Amino acid sequence: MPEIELLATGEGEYRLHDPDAIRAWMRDRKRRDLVDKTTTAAEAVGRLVADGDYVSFDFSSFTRGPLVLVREIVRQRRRNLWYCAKFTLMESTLLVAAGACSKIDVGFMGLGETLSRAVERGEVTVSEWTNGTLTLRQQAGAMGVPFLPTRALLGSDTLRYSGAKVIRDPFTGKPIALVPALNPDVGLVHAHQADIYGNARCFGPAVQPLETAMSARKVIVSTDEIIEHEEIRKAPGLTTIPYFLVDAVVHAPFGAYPGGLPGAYEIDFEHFTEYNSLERLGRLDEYLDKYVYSVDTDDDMLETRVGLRRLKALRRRATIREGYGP
Amino acid sequence: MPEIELLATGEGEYRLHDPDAIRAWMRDRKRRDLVDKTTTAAEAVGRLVADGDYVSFDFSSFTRGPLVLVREIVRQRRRNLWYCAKFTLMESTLLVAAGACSKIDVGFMGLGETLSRAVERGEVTVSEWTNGTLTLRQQAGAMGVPFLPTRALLGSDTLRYSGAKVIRDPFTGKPIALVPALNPDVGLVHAHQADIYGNARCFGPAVQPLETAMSARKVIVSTDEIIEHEEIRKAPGLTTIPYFLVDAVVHAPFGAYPGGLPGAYEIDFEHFTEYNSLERLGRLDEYLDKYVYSVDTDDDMLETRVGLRRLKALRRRATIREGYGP
Amino acid sequence: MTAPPGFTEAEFMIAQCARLLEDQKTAFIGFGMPQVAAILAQRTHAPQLIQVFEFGAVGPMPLTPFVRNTMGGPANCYRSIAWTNMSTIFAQAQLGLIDYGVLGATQIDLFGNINSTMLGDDWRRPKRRFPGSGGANEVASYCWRTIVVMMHEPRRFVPRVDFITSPGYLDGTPEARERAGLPAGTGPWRVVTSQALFGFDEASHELTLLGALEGRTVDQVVAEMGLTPRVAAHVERLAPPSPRELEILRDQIDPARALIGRTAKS
Amino acid sequence: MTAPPGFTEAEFMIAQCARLLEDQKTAFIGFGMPQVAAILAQRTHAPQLIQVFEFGAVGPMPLTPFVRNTMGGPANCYRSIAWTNMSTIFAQAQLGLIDYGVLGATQIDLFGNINSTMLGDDWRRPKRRFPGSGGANEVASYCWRTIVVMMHEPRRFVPRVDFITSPGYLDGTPEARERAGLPAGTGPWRVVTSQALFGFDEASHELTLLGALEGRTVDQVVAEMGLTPRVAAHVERLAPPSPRELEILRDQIDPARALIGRTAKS
Repeated sequence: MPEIELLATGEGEYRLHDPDAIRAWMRDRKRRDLVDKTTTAAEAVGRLVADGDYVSFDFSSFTRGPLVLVREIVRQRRRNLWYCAKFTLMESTLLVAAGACSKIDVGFMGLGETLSRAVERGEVTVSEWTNGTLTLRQQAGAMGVPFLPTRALLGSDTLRYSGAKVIRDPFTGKPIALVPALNPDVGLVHAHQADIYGNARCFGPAVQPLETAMSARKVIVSTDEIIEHEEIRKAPGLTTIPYFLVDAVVHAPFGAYPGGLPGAYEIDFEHFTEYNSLERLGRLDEYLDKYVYSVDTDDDMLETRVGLRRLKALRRRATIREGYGP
Repeated sequence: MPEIELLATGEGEYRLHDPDAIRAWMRDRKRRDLVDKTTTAAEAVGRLVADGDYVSFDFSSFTRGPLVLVREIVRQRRRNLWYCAKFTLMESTLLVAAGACSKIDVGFMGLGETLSRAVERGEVTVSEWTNGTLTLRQQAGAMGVPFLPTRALLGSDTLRYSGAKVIRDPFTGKPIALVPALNPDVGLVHAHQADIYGNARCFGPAVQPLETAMSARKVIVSTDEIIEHEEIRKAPGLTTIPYFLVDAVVHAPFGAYPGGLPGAYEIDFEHFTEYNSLERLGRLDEYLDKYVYSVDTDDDMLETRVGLRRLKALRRRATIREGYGP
Repeated sequence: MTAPPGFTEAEFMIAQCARLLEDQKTAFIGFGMPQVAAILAQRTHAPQLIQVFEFGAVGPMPLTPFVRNTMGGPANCYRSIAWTNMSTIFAQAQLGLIDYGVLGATQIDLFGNINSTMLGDDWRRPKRRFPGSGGANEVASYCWRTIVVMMHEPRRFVPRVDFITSPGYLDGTPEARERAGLPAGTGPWRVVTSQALFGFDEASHELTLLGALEGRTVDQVVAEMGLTPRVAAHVERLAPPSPRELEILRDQIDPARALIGRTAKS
Repeated sequence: MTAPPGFTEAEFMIAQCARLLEDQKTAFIGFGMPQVAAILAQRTHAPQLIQVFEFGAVGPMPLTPFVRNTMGGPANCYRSIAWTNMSTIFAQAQLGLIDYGVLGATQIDLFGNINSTMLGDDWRRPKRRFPGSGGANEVASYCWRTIVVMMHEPRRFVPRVDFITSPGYLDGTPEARERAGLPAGTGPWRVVTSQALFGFDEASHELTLLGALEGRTVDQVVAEMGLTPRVAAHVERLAPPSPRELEILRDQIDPARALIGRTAKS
């Protein structure tokens, strides 16, 4: 039988996802009926995020990120999460500082000493990928295929410490990298709008909200606004994520805080300044206590730690609206 | 060196596209400057469609298809085209009836005796694919990778007469089909709106307008409306195809005729009835003479063969607008 | 045969197919009869049947009357939940999100393999050429339960199709689909004809008569086939279209009788 | 070193990088300094420079003042031509549609390999851990001409990086990138520092000094590097930022001096 050369195999750790196992999950666990999925962040995370889960989120800590859900994961003291840092900054640091995360697929691990030290000390183990290949892995997971090909990674040490394989392409004879499908246990997406069933709309540029939702076994959508289902049916072209992919809908105005939601509110720079200085001083425990542990819910945090005036000012700064709404 | 089993190789004919050759084309031939690309169908087809070219179009003869461009290709007597019948009906028949097309990648070849007889007589040669795998091949072409994997085709004779290969997936050990990238010489897309530079908007469901434009070497966009460039910049989320992929913009109201443009005008059933009866009688020469050869332009055809009243009636029937506009 | 009085063969076929479509499931709907069956299902027992089409419309509530060839148009895609594209919708099917696939077929064989490509023993010189797979190969490969809808005509049922356009149980051996690499646990589930309902034997994967239209005997049904199907221990008596089904089909969905008027050729 | 009077090292670096960006070209823009350089280019000689970002914004005309960490926000993505997503934009880069890639780097070596992952000789026990590739590996792999912008600090220039995060010319042998499977004809094109401009020798693919900031000698430039670069036959004299460049940088783009105020560490 003719064969194809396997030129290299990365040493990085990754979970093997058999598309047939994912298919069975999608058949059995994704509801096709239109049922009200609205719930609280506490209930959604309590039900859908387990210790040891592989967690992915879209899109970043600064822009349309489901920070409300990340904070709830921290609040509920999850442990040993494997985090997909495909375009991450603050939230990976928070998860590691809180002891919630023991593995990171890098991407971009996030800035700051907290993460660097944790990896240097071996408290967190990493696999090397790139923003593009983690995205591609989720695209494979979303397509129900075991891998996708890419011309990235080739020649780099990133490939060596990833889970990619290099084969000789049977069509052109040139080397090509194959990245294994990624099907996170949990996908977290923050949307501009969603109906109660989980049909969600994200506006503006994006990383991959749809593929994050398609590839994940359990999907929580937090949303700044709940809209009528009828609105979805009037403009189906605006639906980013169809309801049958979504397991819980969390109504969370300012859910992306301290990041911004384009067209709705801007980033809270004061907050990031506070965060960064505490991070540099190795005192993120104080930060977590103030913004997560000492408050029961994100709404409490927003009300008592940020305050209406500051939230109002963030909305006031969001003066660019073009393109960020229906 | 470890190897991967090659389990099967299809016998179907296909063009091998080296991603590096496509890359060089995209670097050298796709203009990055914002230049007015509006022109006539005659000039665009004359300049960009050559005998022997591989031609692909989006989306169908009935819905948002660039029929104006297909008619112009027929009018200019192109020969030996290789047609990507990924979701086709009428236009493949017209091309074959006109003697413009000698190869078809099937997909869905199109209905009627004309095509069946042409294949039975060996006047047209075919390769077997499917709507999904032709779409996937163009997606590979659009991604700049030599192939993409799929779990379709497997076990079928369609695979045997396609250009796909089956390998044992090095991750799961299960058989998986690889379909080779498709980079058409010519991509034809009809848009609802476009600016003079080629930034195009398609509304409603779709086959793959973006990937058709990305994968093709030469791209002609016909559009029912030309809009201001400023409108594009006000709502970037509505841009289906960015200008730098587009080589010509043809202003063609009713360019999808006799098909419909969702939200703008409905299908002309009378026309299809006339077409179908002539097709059944083997008299498509009369049809082509009436609607193509005997008129200098599509505008002439619309005016003298269809008439303003009928066009008005087709707009009148387009009463469903929700979701088909900015 | 001629249709029993009061309804056409097509009307029975469509009604019988519609009855198989469960509410609150996703269904990949092919061109023509499957569309009409899905609309009928939505208007009878399955208001939340989520239709998906290969050009990416998800969950529409089609406006009627149904008109052929307007599958991608505003009436058929009316009030959809999402409009995406072919790559995305086939990805969702490949991912296991689509429960049913509903297809027409030119020819089918004992193991549920579908031929819509050609007749003859040499692909390069077909006796008769057909349009090919379209999206049928994907639907038959990816969806959990494939339903085939076709007129009950002898020439359409053959022991072995000349060309496997879309995979059934292939050679019928155990795990044949899985060995080929097709998604596990999929395959043809039901074949609905103008006279009868078939399934597939669990062990042999052979076409098996499950039910016959009221008034049709097993012998009559089998006599009009080009192959000999298995026959279930208990062959169900299939009710003709109900007055309500007929009223919806005739008054709402297809008043022009473009599809529901059809009859089989012997 | 201290900056020559009248402008900072960062201001020179940014201006020099901006000068390299041609009008009417596409450029994949990394986080931070590359953003500021691209905006400066748009406001001087390259009004039609098409910026693209890894989260899918194409062709924006960013509003200023520039604010760090708001790359995905409305001001930076203002008046874009298209908003797509990461898969699509990396696909377009892989397809050869993006002319320039502009990146920062923690460490670079003689062959232009970039390290933004770790220091030390054992990846499992890094002496120092950095954030990793982000999208830099794709940008360095796919874009036709990669421009690296970095402070001119000895520790940033090493004979061989500890870890190749993003590929340069690898081991420098002919066709090394092509043999690895990387797109043909790509690779690092220029390295812009706070003191100098480098290219890569056609034959050896070694870092080559092409120009030095006015007032800096070749010896001074090389003395502050942890490797010995080649030196071009003619080393260009690089003009300091012009009054107009400084005015745009200081008054329009970065009045808070978040980036333009930076200086190198020796």
